[in-house]
Amino acid sequence: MSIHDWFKRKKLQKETEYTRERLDIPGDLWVKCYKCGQPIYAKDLAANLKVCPKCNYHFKLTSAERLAQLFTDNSFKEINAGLTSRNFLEFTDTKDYSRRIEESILKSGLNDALVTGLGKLGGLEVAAGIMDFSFMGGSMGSVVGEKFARLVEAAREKKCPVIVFSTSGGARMQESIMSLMQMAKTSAALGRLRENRLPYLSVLADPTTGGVSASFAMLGDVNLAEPGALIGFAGPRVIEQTIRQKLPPGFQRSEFLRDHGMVDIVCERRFLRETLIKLLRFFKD
Amino acid sequence: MSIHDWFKRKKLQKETEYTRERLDIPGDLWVKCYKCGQPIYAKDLAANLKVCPKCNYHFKLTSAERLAQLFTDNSFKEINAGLTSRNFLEFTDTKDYSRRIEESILKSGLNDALVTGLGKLGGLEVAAGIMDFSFMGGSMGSVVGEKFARLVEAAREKKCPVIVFSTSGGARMQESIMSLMQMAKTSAALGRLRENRLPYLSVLADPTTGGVSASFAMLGDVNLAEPGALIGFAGPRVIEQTIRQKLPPGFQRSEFLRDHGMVDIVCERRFLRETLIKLLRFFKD
Amino acid sequence: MAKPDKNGKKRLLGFEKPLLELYDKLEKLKALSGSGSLDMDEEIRLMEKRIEAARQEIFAGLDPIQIVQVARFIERPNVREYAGLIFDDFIELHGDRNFADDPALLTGLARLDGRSVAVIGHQKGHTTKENLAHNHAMANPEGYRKALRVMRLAERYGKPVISFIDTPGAYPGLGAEERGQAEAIAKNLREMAELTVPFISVITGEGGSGGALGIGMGNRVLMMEFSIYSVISPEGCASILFRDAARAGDAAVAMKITAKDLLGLKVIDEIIKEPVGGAHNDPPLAAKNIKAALLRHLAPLLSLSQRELIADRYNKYRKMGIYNEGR
Amino acid sequence: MAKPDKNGKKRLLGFEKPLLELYDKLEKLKALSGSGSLDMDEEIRLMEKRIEAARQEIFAGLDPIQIVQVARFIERPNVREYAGLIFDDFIELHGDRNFADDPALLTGLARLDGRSVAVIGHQKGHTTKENLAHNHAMANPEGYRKALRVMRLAERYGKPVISFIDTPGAYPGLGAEERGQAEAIAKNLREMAELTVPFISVITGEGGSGGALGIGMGNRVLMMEFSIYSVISPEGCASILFRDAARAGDAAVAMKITAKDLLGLKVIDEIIKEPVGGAHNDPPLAAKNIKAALLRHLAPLLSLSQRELIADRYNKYRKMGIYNEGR
Ligand SMILES: [Zn+2]
Ligand SMILES: [Zn+2]
Repeated sequence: MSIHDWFKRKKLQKETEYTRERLDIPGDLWVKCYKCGQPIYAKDLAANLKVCPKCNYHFKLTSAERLAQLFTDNSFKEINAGLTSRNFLEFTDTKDYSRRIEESILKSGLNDALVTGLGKLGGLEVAAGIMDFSFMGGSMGSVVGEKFARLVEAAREKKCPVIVFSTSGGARMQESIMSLMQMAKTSAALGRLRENRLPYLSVLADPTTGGVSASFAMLGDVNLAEPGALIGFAGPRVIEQTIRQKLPPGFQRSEFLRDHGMVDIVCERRFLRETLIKLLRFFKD
Repeated sequence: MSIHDWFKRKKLQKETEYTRERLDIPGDLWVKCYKCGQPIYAKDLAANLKVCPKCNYHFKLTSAERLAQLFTDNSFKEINAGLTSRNFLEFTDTKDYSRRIEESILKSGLNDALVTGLGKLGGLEVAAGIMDFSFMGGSMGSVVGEKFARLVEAAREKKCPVIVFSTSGGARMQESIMSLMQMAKTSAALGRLRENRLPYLSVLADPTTGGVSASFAMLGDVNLAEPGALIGFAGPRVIEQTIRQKLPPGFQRSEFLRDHGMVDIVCERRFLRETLIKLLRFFKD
Repeated sequence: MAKPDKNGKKRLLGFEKPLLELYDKLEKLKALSGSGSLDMDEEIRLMEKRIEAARQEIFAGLDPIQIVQVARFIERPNVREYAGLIFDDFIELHGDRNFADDPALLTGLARLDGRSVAVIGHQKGHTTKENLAHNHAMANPEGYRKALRVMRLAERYGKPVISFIDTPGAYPGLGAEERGQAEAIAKNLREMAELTVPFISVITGEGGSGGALGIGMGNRVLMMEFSIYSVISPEGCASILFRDAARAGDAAVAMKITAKDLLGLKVIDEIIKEPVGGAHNDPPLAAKNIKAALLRHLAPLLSLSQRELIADRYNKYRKMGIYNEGR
Repeated sequence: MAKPDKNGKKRLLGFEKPLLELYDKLEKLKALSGSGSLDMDEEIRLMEKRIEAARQEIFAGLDPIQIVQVARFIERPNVREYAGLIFDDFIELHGDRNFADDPALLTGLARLDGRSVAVIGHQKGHTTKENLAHNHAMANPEGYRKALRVMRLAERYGKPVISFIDTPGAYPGLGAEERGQAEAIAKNLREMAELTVPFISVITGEGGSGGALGIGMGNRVLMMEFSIYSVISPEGCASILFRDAARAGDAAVAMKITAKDLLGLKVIDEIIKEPVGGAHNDPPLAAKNIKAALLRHLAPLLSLSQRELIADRYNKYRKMGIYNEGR
């Protein structure tokens, strides 16, 4: 997928960002940075791993982009790609959930918000899961939970570590209680992995909130976060409504979470792959 | 020992209390409460378990008084009573440590600051340790550590729970590094007890600070504290010197520790015995 | 607590208004009976029966949003009351041994029919003042960490854990975020999955999202007849998904949040019957029903090994989810 | 870092003043050599040797309070520097997953001669600003909890733990008390005793009381030649026990706080030799000595089973204490 396609899709996708302005594209070749507002030549942005060369803002990555950055040897083989969501509650809000699923599949080219598979990183086998915010805001429903659980099972079978990149607005509300149960299911899967003493590295990307943050995203043996990512249980708006005041700058960002003891490493994207490999090697011995 | 003797000894013992005035005895029969300043008839005080009937202030108890209140059936049999401290560093501050030990033994009628033994509480066998503040401020040296470790070993042999009443100003500085090592020794003993899944109940009495608070006193499966007891790692004076301001009222008191999550139960002395028995029965099933 | 108080209104739910007229009549009958020499006991009993029947009829036909009202009713028994009614020798344990004692979550040790168990539950109050003191049962991270500490204590000594769920959700406050609300809940989920002792969760009122699940991963999950369990409040769902806050009623229906719905989805294992008019009308009877259910579900769990208990729980949650397998 | 900087004074300890004159002469020789055509390399080398010899003599005769000065010297290598010199691939891990990341205590993962280990240590700085940022290596409870978290992480994957001790003590602050300094240290002691992996502690500078012990319960405890380990600072001891703050020197003697004293008391297992003039005169050499000692002590521990490792540690601390058995 070209960066151009990506921006087209970006416009369609529901933006859950909080303080930043929506992306404003002055033309096909130029991108305006969310954070510093500077125009960036699209090719430069892509070459820089989608990090603003001027202010270091880390743009969101699709799962495809993340996979390309990570598995540079093309070793990643997807598993359980066929699973799709079902409107088992016959849920309709402003739109029928079935239609929402269909449209999201068409728009994103993905079957749901989590891509899972096996691959090699620095020569070491890993089971990897990559969430995609462009599929219904990376929300977790039955498919995300099931693919996560199967990924962990695959890792236990292969006796290899698990790496998961999270980015999610939270629960897939159209699946109601069943989306909540995925928190239990994914966390229980990680409990088993831990019993088997297989490492789990969690990478938190912008944004990771709600049910995903309060389950598998926070449970890494090592939690890594990309700089400036919004990470939290409650969304900033909800908190502001609760406490009736503006939140301080930097609140719920990666660096804040590191300083408050929840994130081990805030890692710039350009160092992410090598850091993951170092960690994998550490656990491998 | 009579209450009268106790107060005589009390005058001799180094007072580490912080904000309260020294005990002022207007006569043999009347005692002035530390906290409310009201005179109390000594017999009333003793009958009330040494708790001020007017303001609920919990007076310090000697180990003998504690034992009498706890093991009402006289079932307590002391073990390792003969151990005494040694001036192995030939330490002399304002007084030779050997002389200090001798004097403390004479004054307190105890061989060191911890009395240990086996007894029955509510029909259940327990290994019990009772610290005595009147022996060099309940400071922990080699003897306290050794007796504690042996008490835990006795409990492991008998497969019975351990209850320890702490009251201590901290490390026995005259034993220098060896007093510090008792923190490691006693905590390691509790680690073993835990591995054996034998319960440990810790009762914190006024005051419990320094090395004792930072080792066995805080490690109860259940931590109980008498009301208003001073409990902390650093002494209030040290903290005030560090932060250069007065401490808020109630700071480092039992209720403060409960509110800050460190103490499970603040238990009035009159309910202490039955609460301990309830807890013992809970763990016994 | 079974009947409305003197002025009769405070303890009635909105949809119970039809009962008001009957209660008025009852009051009048009682006044009549008390004042004169005429014995009207028979009439009073009859009126009481009519009230009972009317209440039964009302509660038999509650729609989801009305059940939400019952589940949240301020008169509903809270965990401390249930702890006193269901168990013997309840001893509260405070604190997470870490940061604070969270008054929004009660933990302690107790005996269930002679057997030692640990008790954990969200703590609501019956007055505004009480609810403020308990932060409306919205726990901070230290609440979840306290719960975990007590679960592990129970585990160390092989004692079953019983949790009572009744919360609008985990507290979405500044301090809660600073101290890792997400981490605290996530860790509880993983650790609950690995508990080596029998674990039963009872939803007694509001089962509010991650805040409920954070202490609710039992081997068995039971729900009181008029309790709810959902990923978001009906009001939240209406305003976010339906973009119309007034449509909470529709949201309550669509989300399938009642005990009956959740039994159908196999998210819960059993519905515990409530007294007529809801648990608050007869807390001892409600407690009796809970106790009976606990004992019934505990019995088979007690015969499982540690490994089997974990497997039982793992399999339970592993199965949850409905999706298309696809190609 | 091995020699004083240009103006030569900053990096000298008080008792090294006799060296000043020699350094002055060295400077002059260098200036002379640089300015003219006369080759004075020989003379310079000679003077350097004289300085070395003088330093060696001074350090061979240090009394305890002078060793205290070396142990606390602001130029002394800190844990981050040692981590870089002793290990490969050091990755810092932040945070206790609970409340905060304590900058007074560094934790991370690294490789020691190809083997994965966890690294833990008190973090001092070389400037006032750095020391403020690291709270003078006085950890808060979250520091001890971070250390425990990383120890447990190491334990889960069977990796040895290496701790570096260099602190005046645990921080005696208001927040530290609120958040349970005593509990944090106590818990670490118990958990360190039960660690199922090899664990070696190295006292590199100040071993200050419970704050040092809180990460220092290794199977082996090693001490740098000019480090100290004590239950209270000499100054504290002097003012409390001797009632004369000026008698810190006497206190330092009486308390037996030097590596030699503690080896005699069997509280430590080995003294690691420092470069002439102390570790700060040649950090790479100091690190090399530490590394050699670590590898030497690690080897036998690696062949022990989990059970044996715990027993080894338990027995070590169980034996500590000197008393009369009495009747
Ligand atoms: Zn930018
Ligand atoms: Zn009084």
